[in-house]
This record gives sequence, structure tokens and C-alpha cells, in this order.
Amino acid sequence: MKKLINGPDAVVTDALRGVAAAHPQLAVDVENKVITRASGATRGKVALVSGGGAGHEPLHGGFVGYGMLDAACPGEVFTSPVPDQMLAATKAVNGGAGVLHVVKNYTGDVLNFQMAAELAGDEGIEVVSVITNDDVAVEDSLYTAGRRGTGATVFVEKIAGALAEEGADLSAVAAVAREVNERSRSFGVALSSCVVPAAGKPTFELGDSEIELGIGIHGEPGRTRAAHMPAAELAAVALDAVGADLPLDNQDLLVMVNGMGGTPLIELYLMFGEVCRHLEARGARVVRNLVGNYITSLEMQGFSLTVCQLTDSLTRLWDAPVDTPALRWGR
Amino acid sequence: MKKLINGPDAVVTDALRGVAAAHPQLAVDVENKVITRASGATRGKVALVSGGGAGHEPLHGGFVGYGMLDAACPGEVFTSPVPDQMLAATKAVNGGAGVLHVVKNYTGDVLNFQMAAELAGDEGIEVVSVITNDDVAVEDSLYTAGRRGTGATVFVEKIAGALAEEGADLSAVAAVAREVNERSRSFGVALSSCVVPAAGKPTFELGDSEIELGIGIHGEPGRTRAAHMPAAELAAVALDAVGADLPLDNQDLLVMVNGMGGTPLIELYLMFGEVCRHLEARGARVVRNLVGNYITSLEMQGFSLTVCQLTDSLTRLWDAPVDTPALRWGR
Amino acid sequence: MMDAAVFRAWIVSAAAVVEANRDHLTQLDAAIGDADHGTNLARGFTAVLGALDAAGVSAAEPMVPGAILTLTGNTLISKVGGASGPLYGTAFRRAGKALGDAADVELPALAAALEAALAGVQQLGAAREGDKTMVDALAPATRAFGKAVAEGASATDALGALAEAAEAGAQATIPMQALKGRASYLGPRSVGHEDPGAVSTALILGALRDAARAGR
Amino acid sequence: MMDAAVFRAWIVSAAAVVEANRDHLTQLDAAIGDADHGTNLARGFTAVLGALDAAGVSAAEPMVPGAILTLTGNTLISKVGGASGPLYGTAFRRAGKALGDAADVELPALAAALEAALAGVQQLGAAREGDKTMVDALAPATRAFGKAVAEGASATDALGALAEAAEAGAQATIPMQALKGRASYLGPRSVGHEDPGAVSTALILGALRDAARAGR
Ligand SMILES: Nc1ncnc2c1ncn2[C@@H]1O[C@H](COP(=O)(O)OP(=O)(O)O)[C@@H](O)[C@H]1O
Ligand SMILES: Nc1ncnc2c1ncn2[C@@H]1O[C@H](COP(=O)(O)OP(=O)(O)O)[C@@H](O)[C@H]1O
Ligand SMILES: [Mg+2]
Ligand SMILES: [Mg+2]
Ligand SMILES: [Mg+2]
Ligand SMILES: [Mg+2]
Repeated sequence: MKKLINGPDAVVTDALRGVAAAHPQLAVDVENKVITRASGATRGKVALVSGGGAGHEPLHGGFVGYGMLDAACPGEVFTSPVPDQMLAATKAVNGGAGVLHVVKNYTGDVLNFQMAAELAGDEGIEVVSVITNDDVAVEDSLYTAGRRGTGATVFVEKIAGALAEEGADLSAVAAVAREVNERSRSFGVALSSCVVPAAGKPTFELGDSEIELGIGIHGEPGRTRAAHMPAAELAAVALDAVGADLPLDNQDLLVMVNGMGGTPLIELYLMFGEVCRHLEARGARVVRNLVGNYITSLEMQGFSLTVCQLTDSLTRLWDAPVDTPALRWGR
Repeated sequence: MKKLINGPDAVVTDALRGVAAAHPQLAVDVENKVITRASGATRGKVALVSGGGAGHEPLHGGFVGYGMLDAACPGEVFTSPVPDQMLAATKAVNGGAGVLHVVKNYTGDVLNFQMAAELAGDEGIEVVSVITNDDVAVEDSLYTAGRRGTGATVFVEKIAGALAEEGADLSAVAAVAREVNERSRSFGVALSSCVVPAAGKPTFELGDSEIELGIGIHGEPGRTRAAHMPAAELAAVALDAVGADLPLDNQDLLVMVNGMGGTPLIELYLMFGEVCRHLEARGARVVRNLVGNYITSLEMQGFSLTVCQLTDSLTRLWDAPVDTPALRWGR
Repeated sequence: MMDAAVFRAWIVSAAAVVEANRDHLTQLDAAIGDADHGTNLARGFTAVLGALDAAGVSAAEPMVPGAILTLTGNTLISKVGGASGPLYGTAFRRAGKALGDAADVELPALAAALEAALAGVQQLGAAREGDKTMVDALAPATRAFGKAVAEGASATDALGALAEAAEAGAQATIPMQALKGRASYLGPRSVGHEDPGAVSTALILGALRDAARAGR
Repeated sequence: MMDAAVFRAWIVSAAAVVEANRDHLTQLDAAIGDADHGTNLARGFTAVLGALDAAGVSAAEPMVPGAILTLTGNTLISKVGGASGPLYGTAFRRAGKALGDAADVELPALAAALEAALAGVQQLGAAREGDKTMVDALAPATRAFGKAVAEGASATDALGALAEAAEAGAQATIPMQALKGRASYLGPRSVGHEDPGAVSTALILGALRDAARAGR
């Protein structure tokens, strides 16, 4: 295992020290692993808290700032944070208007956030949780763990964060967060595995011309293994998977082509070009986009595609000013 | 070779199609490989043109926009562009106040830009070229190709671009570009090689616990091979190399910890934290920073460190508004 | 009849067996999850040992068994994260609560505590037997223990039945297709691998048998 | 005496030999450069063939040798990029200019054209012999050809000497430490590898010998 680290145990705290040094606009509690805006709680504003395992950077810490999150709690690598962290974050950013927890749908994240929400409730803080579950690779049913939360989380944090910044109340902010999640779908593809530092070796092994289709964001293998294929075909596979569950034709879309951490930007742009070509052929309009590394799996090579059906008001909220380490415009 | 591409020959043009689709604020001539601001030439403003081989994204196309470049010309992967491209770009963005060519010091880049400058001169356009050569891993002498231009190029494009936006004349813009280059030094480390698409296999092979010290940005091996070491030691090695050539103690510094393309952000933040720790011990102040992928080598894993001694006026220009796909603030 | 020393010995022995199987558990998790189960539990039990030490030093009188398990549960919740943190944490908390203030625990009380633990896990995680989770070790173990106790078995025999049923339950997860937890994302590809949480449950219950045996 | 057909045949044969050695040249460049030399030259010569065809179709009368080389040089500059594009482009342009309008090229004129090419490369790239570049093939080849011509050798012999000296020159780059071009960044680690540009120069000059021989 070759990584820019000091040792497997110190990865997250060492990295948080770097985040603290890089971004004076963030307050980083390295020991308790809580990142908040340096400006503290915003009185009267609904606060947004998210969190999850580390290894997905810039998610979530890179999205703390004006127009997006108020706090983020990173767990250990690929391990959801503990309730103490979310409780501390929730108390730190509560401005009296309640707190939205944005939770990706994984058993660990859901359970730990649920415990934190109960504890915060005990302390008189109103908390509403919205769970993202956009990954079409996973079957959704009452009898399963349900779909994973992946790329849509970025959209939810941006759009709900914008509405909160405008002064909307907790139920409205939660409603728009749910709306974005419901209108979004994702599908991921891995060209390589990644190495969890504490494990020291790749989570799975892929042959020279094999890829994994339908991966999540924790370095886990996908639903099926396939032969590697040209970008144009991969775009079609991903869009077919997404489109089977979300009408794309003649829609105004927000499209993210996201790198898994080890994919160079030139390939992500190339992939985005292919996705646009396919969507155009379906009569869909890509009116907003993100191309880059936004929700990653350590050094994994590959990409995920996330598509959201926009409405005028979602587009307006997407365009609203945002000022975070990883997303910044309008300010 | 597993990449998100359609085939080795179409990588650059296919990626440019994606750039065009992603960034309506850019005008992308896919066939001739020239990226300009969609707003065209700015009358009376000194124009900045840069370019070089593809594979370093976001450099240079991601830096086209307000406050930075007016045009960028990507060549084939790791191959400097041809004079026709730089000539076309120069003509397209010339606003009557002359054009600055920002050229990284590689024989191919220098020669091709030189030819373009001559041709532009023949057409009555005043061109000044500034060559960046900040890589301390390479010996500089009259009898060698000189130092490579690497990370300082990002600083030069940002700061000279800001001065040009303020209406300074060509000689002043060129002077500040040279000043930034002279005040900057870089050192790069590879944990893995990368695969040039047309070559189809890694440019070099590294053992499981070997790294390359003193690499450039074209996937070439470095000056020496070493055993892998903890991040804290790597930071010391890189800072010693840079510091041997540029006084760091008690300076106000702009520091970039740049990923080579395949390194996850969590490791870059961790590296940045280590670099800051060492610099603090030397009494240096890191007053501005960039942590992320800014000048890459395809999917190579590793990082480069670039340090620039700031002055008040350079800091002011660094802080000036910039609005490009890869750097954006203040607007 | 088991006293606080036995329960403390159980937790110490569980921590040791988790640490010894750390890589094994992580590798099981790599196959059908995200390669962190061993790391997670090892981190948690290390913290538990620290918490028990600290509590032992500060307390005026020694902790009762129920308090030991409650502290274990709280610490796991605070330190593990992931799915297993809240689930194991809740299991130990519920068991601790069920034991109450008793200084000595009789077998029927322990059986009730295990049932409370199982109920807590199922209430929180909604997994049923056959879903390929820790429930597939904990449920048969709880049943086997209850049955042995009801039939008047000795502590040694009842705890032996507990540990054996847990192990058999863990092994029985191999042919299952996961319906809960991360492994469920793999669908049919989850078949053929042992569930890491079921294995760690078997290890922890095995530690209980061993601690009780040694305490005798 | 060599006419336009021979020069055209040279370029066609150079294009073929570059294409055939594309991977080899790229691998040489991978060892001490950036793994693109074969790709660069193949792209360039493919474009040159297209340009020559286009020019042949549109021209009222067939191109003279000088025009063929000038068009080759211009096309290489426009299509290759990298260090080798301007260098090879300039070499062919200078050689073309030296040949002027002549329909038939005598050996001394060709010798002068090669000298002009070498001077162009050195003026632009500032490499001297021993720096481990294409100059290490082009310079000895130009010298050997000039000497043979001065001594009254036949075209076959003089071109044979040219090609042989180029090949020997390329091989002689192996023990050199690079001082120019990308390989120089490797410092002492550049020793032990053949310079890709010197090898492509030897291939291109070998193609001239073969084309002239076949044209006889
Ligand atoms: N809903 C659930 N109910 C019971 N046990 C579960 C559930 N989900 C997961 N588990 C158990 O948790 C184990 C994984 O724990 P761990 O790897 O520490 O957490 P994570 O899955 O969050 O990475 C699984 O092997 C399984 O036994
Ligand atoms: N200054 C120079 N003078 C002469 N030849 C040079 C010089 N620099 C590089 N070369 C030649 O160019 C070759 C490399 O060409 P190529 O790989 O196409 O370009 P790049 O180095 O830009 O990738 C080298 O092998 C060397 O022979
Ligand atoms: Mg986990
Ligand atoms: Mg090159
Ligand atoms: Mg796990
Ligand atoms: Mg090269």
C-alpha cells in the first residue's frame, strides 16, 4: 500500500489538520472530528449537518460553508461517524430554527444519525433527517437495506442549503431535500478497486480488462463484473440504468459526472461529453452540470453519473450563491 | 490499459467536446484545439495565452476565464501543441494591447510557442513570452534544457491574469509573470506511473514500496528512486529540496499541494497539513494555499509542492476575483 | 451464578479475541462489504477496556454486571460507528439494562438479557434470521442457551451450547444471500461468503463461554 | 542524380518505416522521456502523406524536390508538436530551401541540403554532439555523406555511408548522459538508453538510402 499518510490509524485526524490549515473559513475540531463554519451558528437559520465515513472527500467537509452545510462529521475511512459527533455538530450549529440531518442511506449512517437525533431531541433541538437513496444499482424494497445514497447527496446539500440560507423553515428545507433526492438517480462504475488504509490491500481485484458495474462509494464491488468498454458504451450503460427508473426524455437535467478519486479530469470531461451526446439524442436538456471529484472512494478509478430532473425553482436554488472549499460561485 | 476513453487517438478531441458541453462560458474549437473565453477578445486588455500537452487538466483549459487566461491550446497527451494552435489563439484573443504567452520550459513547448510568436509578430501582434521553470529537481545551466515549468505556472497565470484584468500594459504583465516565476519553486513525488493512452502501458514501473522523487509532469521517472516513507518525511524531503533554492524562513508564502491526478483529496489535505507543520517550524507563514488537482499527469499517484514567496502586491493580485472552471473566487 | 469478575473477564476476553481476529474480520468484510469490520470492533473494544479501567478506578464500589455491560454498550456506540457500532452497542446496553443491579447473575437472568439484546438488535436493524447478519449468530445462540437453561443444564453446558450455536449460525450465513447491511448491495454475489458480523458475534459469545469457564 | 520521384518515394518510405517503428520509438521515449515520440512522428508523417497527395492533385505541374521537402517540413511543424515537430520540421524546411527550384538534385546539392538541415536543428535546439539527441545521428551522417561525395563516391555508396553513420550515431547515444530534451531531466539515469530522436533520424535517413536505391 502506497499512500501519502503517516499510518493507517491517523489518516482522518492528520487529514483534518490539513483541512484546518487550508481553510480558515472552517472551524475544525480535529479530536472530535467535527467541521463547522468558522462563523459558528447562524441565528434563525435552519442548520444543515451531514456526515459519513471519510474517504469520500470533498464530501462532506468540503461542502461546509455559505449556501450549503453548517457542519460535517467525518467518521473513520468508510465507517459512519458515531452519534457523539453528530450530536456535537448539531448543538454547535443550531441557530434556533432546527437542524436538518442529511444522511446517506447506509445502515451505519442511518443508525448513528438516528441515535444522535434522539439525543439532540432530548436536549430540545428539533431535528429532521432526510435520507438520500439515489443509487439505482441496488434494489429497493421493504425487505432490503434499500438503495444507497450517493451523488444525489451533493445536490441535496447544495439545494437545501440554498433554501435554508434564504430563511425557509425546517419543514420547507426538509421538503426540498426530499424532493431533490426523489428526482435524482445515480449509477457508478469502477475501473479499479481502492485500498482501505487499515486493510492495507485492495478491497477487490479486477482483471486487466474487467470493470465493475453498479458500485457504491465504499470500494465495494458492484452488482456485476463486465468487460471494459469504450466511454460511449459506458455512458449508455449508465444512462440506461438511470433512465430505467427516472424519465429523462424531454427533461431539464442537472447532470454530474463524478470521479471516484483516481480518475483524471480529462477522462471525466470525456465521459461527460458522451453522456451529453446520449442525452441529447433522447431530447433531454443538460441545463446544469458538475464534472469533477465530488463524492469519491479514496483512489478508486471510475466514475458515477447522477442525474436530477430540475424544476425552475430547483434550478434557481442550484444557481444561488455558494461558498465552500469544493463548490463556489456567485460570491 | 483501462481508461474512460473511446480510443487512444480521440482522447483530446473527445475530452474537449465534454469541456465545451460543461462550460458555456468557454468557446471551444474542438477541431483546432483552442479554448477561449466565450466573450471573445477583451478590447484594450493584455491577453494571456497558454498551452501545452494534454493530460495536465485542469491546466490550462480550466484556467480560461475572467482574471486568468484568455485562451489555452492543448496538444496531444503530453505533447506540446503546434504553432498553428497558438497562432489561432493569439489572433482570437488579441484585444490590441498585446498578448502574453505563458510557456512551461520544455523544449517542445518553447520551440512551438516561439514559432507561433514569430508568426503572430508577422501579422502585427505584439507577443511577449514568459517561460516558467520552477522545478528544483532539475539542474539549471546554459548547457542543459534548464528547469521544467510545473506548478508555478498556475501561480503565474492567476497573478498575471489579475494584473492584465486591471488594465496593466504588456510589459508590466510580463514583468509580474516573471517575478512570480522567479519567486516560486516546485518539487514532485510519484507513488505510481501513468499510462499514456497511445503507449498503452505505464511509462515506468515502480515496486510495491518504491517511489520516485523529483518527477516532472509528463509521467517521466524522477531523479532518484527511494523507499516509500511516511507523509511527514516526504514533506520534509520536498521542502528541503525547495528550500535549498528559495529562502523559506520567515517568509509569507503561497503554498500549493497539488495532486498528480490519481491521488485522493484526503491524502492531499494530509500532505498539506504536514507541509504546514514543517513550515511553521521554520517560522514561515502560509498565508495563501491551494490543495487539490491543478496540474496533473493523467492518473499518476503522488503530489507536487509549489511554494511562492509572496509580496503584498502579489497577495493582492492572488486575491483578485477569478472566474474559471478550476479556480473561482470573488465573483 | 456469575459475578462482576466473570463479566469483566468476558469483555477483556472479547477484546482480545476481536484484536486477534481483526484482520480476519476485515478481510471477511472486504469480500462482501467495505473492509472495516475488524478495525471498527478493535477500535471499539480498545476503548471499552479503557472505559472499564477508568470506571474501575473512580468507582467507590465495584461495578455490577449490568453496569459493566451498559458501559460497554455506551462505549461501543461512542467509538465504533458503522452499522456494527449502534447494533452491538444497543445489544450490550439492553443486556445491561435487563441485568439491572444484581451483583450475581443466575442463568435465567442471563438468558433474558440475551433475549433483550437480540430484540434490541432486531428492533434497530430490522434484520430477520436468514438475512445474513449478526442476527444469524445471535438468534440461534440465544435460543440454544434459553433451551439449555430451561432444561436445567449446567452453566458450562448452557454456555457451551450458546457458543456452538453462534458458531454454527455464523457458518450457516455462507450460502445465504444478504438482505440487510452492506453485503445486500451485492445481491447474489453475496452468496458464498461468511458474514463478518455473524463471525464477530460468535467470537464474542465464545469469549463469554471461555470467561465463565475460567471463572469457575 | 535524384528527381522528384525519388524524394517523394523517400517521404513515403520514411512514413512507412516510422509507422512500422511507432511502438518501438514510443517505448524508447518511455524509458527516458514521455512515451510519445513514435505517436508524434506517425501522426506527422500520416499528415505529410495527405498533404503530398493533396498537393499532387491540385498542382498544375509536379512538385520539385525542394517543394516536397518544404511541404513535408511545414506539415510536420503543423501536426507533430513536441520537441521533434519543430526540429524535424525545420530540418526538412531548411533542406527544401537549400534545394531550391532544381528538378534534379546532384549529390553535392544534397550534401549542402543536409548541412542546412543540421544547422537548422542546432540553431533551434542548441544541442551539440554528445548531448544525446537527434543531432548525434544527423551530424555524423551529414559528415559521412559529405566526405563520401567529396571523395567522388557513387550515390549508392554515399547514401549507404549516410545511413550507416546515422545508425551508428544513434547506437552511440546509449552510453551518453542527456543534456538536452526531456531525457536530460533524468540526469545520470538517462545513461544506458538509446535516444528516440536519434533512432528516428537513422530510420528516416535509412529510408532515403532505400528510396534512392529503389529508384535506380
Ligand atoms: N440491519 C442489520 N441488522 C443486523 N446486523 C447488521 C445489519 N446491518 C449490518 N449488520 C451487521 O454489521 C456487519 C458489518 O459491520 P461493519 O462492517 O462494522 O459496519 P459497516 O457495514 O457500516 O461497514 C455485517 O456483517 C452484519 O452482520
Ligand atoms: N534541443 C534538442 N535538440 C535536438 N534534438 C532534440 C532536442 N530536444 C529533444 N530533441 C530530440 O527530440 C526527441 C524527442 O521527441 P518527442 O518525444 O517527439 O518530443 P518531446 O520530447 O517533446 O516529447 C529526443 O529523443 C531528441 O532526439
Ligand atoms: Mg463501514
Ligand atoms: Mg512529448
Ligand atoms: Mg464494514
Ligand atoms: Mg516525447
